[in-house]
Amino acid sequence: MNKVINNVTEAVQGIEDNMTLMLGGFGLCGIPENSIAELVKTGIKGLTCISNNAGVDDFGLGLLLQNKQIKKMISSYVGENDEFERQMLSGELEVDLIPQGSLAERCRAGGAGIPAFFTPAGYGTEVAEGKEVRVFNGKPHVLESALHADFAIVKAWKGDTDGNLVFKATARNFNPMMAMAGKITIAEVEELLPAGELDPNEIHTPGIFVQRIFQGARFEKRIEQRTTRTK
Amino acid sequence: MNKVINNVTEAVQGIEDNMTLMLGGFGLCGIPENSIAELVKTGIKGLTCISNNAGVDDFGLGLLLQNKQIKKMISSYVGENDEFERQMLSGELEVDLIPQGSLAERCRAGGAGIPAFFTPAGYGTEVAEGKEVRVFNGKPHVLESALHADFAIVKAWKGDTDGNLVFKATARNFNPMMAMAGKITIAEVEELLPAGELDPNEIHTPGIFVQRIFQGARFEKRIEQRTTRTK
Amino acid sequence: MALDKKGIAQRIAQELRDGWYVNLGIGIPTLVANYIPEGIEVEFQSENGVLGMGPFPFEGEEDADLINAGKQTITTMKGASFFDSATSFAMIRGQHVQLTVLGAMEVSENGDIANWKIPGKMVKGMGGAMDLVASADNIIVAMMHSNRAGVSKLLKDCSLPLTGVACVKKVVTDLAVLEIKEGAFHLVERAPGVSVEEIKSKTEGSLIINGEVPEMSL
Amino acid sequence: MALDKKGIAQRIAQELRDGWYVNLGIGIPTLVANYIPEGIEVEFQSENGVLGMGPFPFEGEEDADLINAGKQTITTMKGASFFDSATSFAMIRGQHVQLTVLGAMEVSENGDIANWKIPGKMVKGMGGAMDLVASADNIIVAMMHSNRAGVSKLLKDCSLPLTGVACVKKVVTDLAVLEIKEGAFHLVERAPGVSVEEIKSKTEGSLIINGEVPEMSL
Repeated sequence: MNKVINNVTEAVQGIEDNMTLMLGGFGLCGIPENSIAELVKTGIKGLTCISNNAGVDDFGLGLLLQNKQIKKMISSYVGENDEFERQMLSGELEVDLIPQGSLAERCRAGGAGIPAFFTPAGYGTEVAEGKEVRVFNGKPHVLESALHADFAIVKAWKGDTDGNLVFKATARNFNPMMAMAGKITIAEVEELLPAGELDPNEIHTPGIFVQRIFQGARFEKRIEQRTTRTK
Repeated sequence: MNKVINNVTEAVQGIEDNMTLMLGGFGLCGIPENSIAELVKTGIKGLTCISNNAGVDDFGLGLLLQNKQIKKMISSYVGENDEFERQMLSGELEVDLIPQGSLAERCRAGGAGIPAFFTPAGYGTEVAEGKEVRVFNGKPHVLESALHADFAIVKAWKGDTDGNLVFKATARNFNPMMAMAGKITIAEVEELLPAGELDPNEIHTPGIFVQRIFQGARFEKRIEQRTTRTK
Repeated sequence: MALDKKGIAQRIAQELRDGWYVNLGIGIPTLVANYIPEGIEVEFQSENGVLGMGPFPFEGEEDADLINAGKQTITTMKGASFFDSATSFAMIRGQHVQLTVLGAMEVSENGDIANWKIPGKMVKGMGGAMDLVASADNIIVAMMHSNRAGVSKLLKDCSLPLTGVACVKKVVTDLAVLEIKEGAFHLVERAPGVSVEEIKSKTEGSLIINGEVPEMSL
Repeated sequence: MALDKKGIAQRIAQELRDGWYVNLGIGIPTLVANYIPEGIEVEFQSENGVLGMGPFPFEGEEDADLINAGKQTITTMKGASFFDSATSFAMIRGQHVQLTVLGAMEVSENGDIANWKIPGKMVKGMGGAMDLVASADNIIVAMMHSNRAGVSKLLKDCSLPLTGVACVKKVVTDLAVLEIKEGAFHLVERAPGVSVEEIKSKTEGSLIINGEVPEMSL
């Protein structure tokens, strides 16, 4: 079941104006940076981007924002990005802020054929406005719906030709659920291996969730908050 | 965060008559056989057992059935067990049969703080009787609720002293979700390692879901349907 | 001549398309794996938690930790992966599996299926069948046209407790290939040497026959 | 004398119990990890997908793939594990984490908390805070008693958009430890040298004082 494509240009083929994309990553950790750079080149616009964060001004999704390619962001936290704040406050950019756990679960639900579920998160806040509330075990819960995307773009550490993925450390984050929820899922990996090289016990995302895979040409893997201690 | 207990006798301590247990495994694959054998010894009765299957007449949960320790089974498939069928048809045993995917998701929901979710499985069948039905995207879905247990008993291949677990092949099955859903989760493992020996990237069940861990004295790992081909 | 079980499996195998993930039920459906057409690559999912299922192991190489949903010892192919039951049904419910083949006791003309319970007699449970039929877009039922007592299994309405409603799109029996649409069985192909008359007489539900019905080519 | 941020963290650390899994928010809560009492073992969860978080790495050993929820480079302890965001919030929502410590802009006398948005001014988003406060049984807020303008942050009602409703059980500020129950702040301890009068004057919400209020011992 070979899912390998030649390069990042082929990877983003079929992505069109006004589509909905999911993009993995938490902050700048585990983001599909090759594909994002390619999307900037294409100039595709009017995008709805589902991603936990919006990058920083000059990296990650911030690049698409600078280029005014994004119409709407669905995220849980969008600090650390001045251009984002400017576009949002001026009304150029639509923003749907949702709790991080609900975002993760809504992506998983989309991939898992669960159209809606109840969660306590957001009850009594503006997040719950217009949503059904129901009490379970004496505690109010909000009905949240599944999220879907035309394309999901994820980044993995290792992948094989069948589309199986393994993530490294906290670069896993939203990538596995988004891989499940894309109509077409694109995976860029640091290392692409022949099928059979990954231990079947250790695969985080089975290849069934991935339609296209390629080895990224270059990973900058920028660090957002470099914190250290001295010996 | 040492979760290690000395032996199977300590493992099942606190399990009392009329409690609800979850037991991992699919058929006889990946079942906590040491703990089940110990439960037989204790004679604890009136148990509600949530388990995909009910073992065979002389192994797995079948042993607890023979001993009349089970009041109610919540399962998806209970063939391959004559004593089970006898007890059920005579009315000695309550049985709640639910679709396998709903069973898995209801256990996960219990562990994940999701009190209820919608699934298409079972719509229009007796499984949906008395349950709320709602249409999403033109398709009817049934509202299913989370499952919880006083104790979850799971079986893993490797575990460490912090309670982290790794499963082997298809012996994983229901074990990870049940580990999440037990008020107290007991893990019996084939190999118990010091914390730090398992690769943090390769842990299937993080130790936070496990309260007690021990190395099983002996694993028979019986095969239910031995199918082979000839060279 | 009516097909045997192998023939049914062989005919269903012609429905496979390159790149599909496929879930095969117990019984006749399992045999489909033996007839994958030349030049086509498919991967088999088993709902107990494996993708990339291979053939049975050689004697002495059975692994108690590696079984399929029928609890049979199996092997895996290159590129296989293991996962928990929740993830497995996420694949199924989320429609990532392109084809489900399963057996049935009864199928009705509107696509209802019954295959898990005979009240008071057989109560083994539905296993993953209810999830599979409620989720899959593409379900093929593999079964004999009539039961052992000679009664049609293609009915106006199912008499047994349902597994799923209006979900079966295609049925392959020992006598015919039938598509289900607009509340009727549409006869698409006949088994070699089987007459339209015979199929008609053995189909209780509405049967639509449009012009010449070709024989299967196996 | 009012506590500094380290002092608040130090006092909160006294609330830790052996064997607890703990989620620490950004800011003052992060500092709690520096004051784990002797003989107590706790494990830190960060909602971006790690259990068993350790201290910052030594210079030159930073790994871009290993960060905490504040996006800071971190290390892990023995027995750590990594997981995806859905599993991470399963831990939180499923109440497997025994203690959550987080900052706030406002807390009300019935335990409401506001810490994610100042309309028209600051709109960074709630991140995981709404899940954390809606899920945890045991939430401690770490914050200054008053804001920079000198206005009390312990209020009758929050004026800012809420993060969660009736969820905060305990607040530790630079001046005091307060429990929230029955719609009021109950003064439990004073910071060393801080008078009950000062706390009273700086608390807008209902404040209950029962007898002698002991000083914190740090």
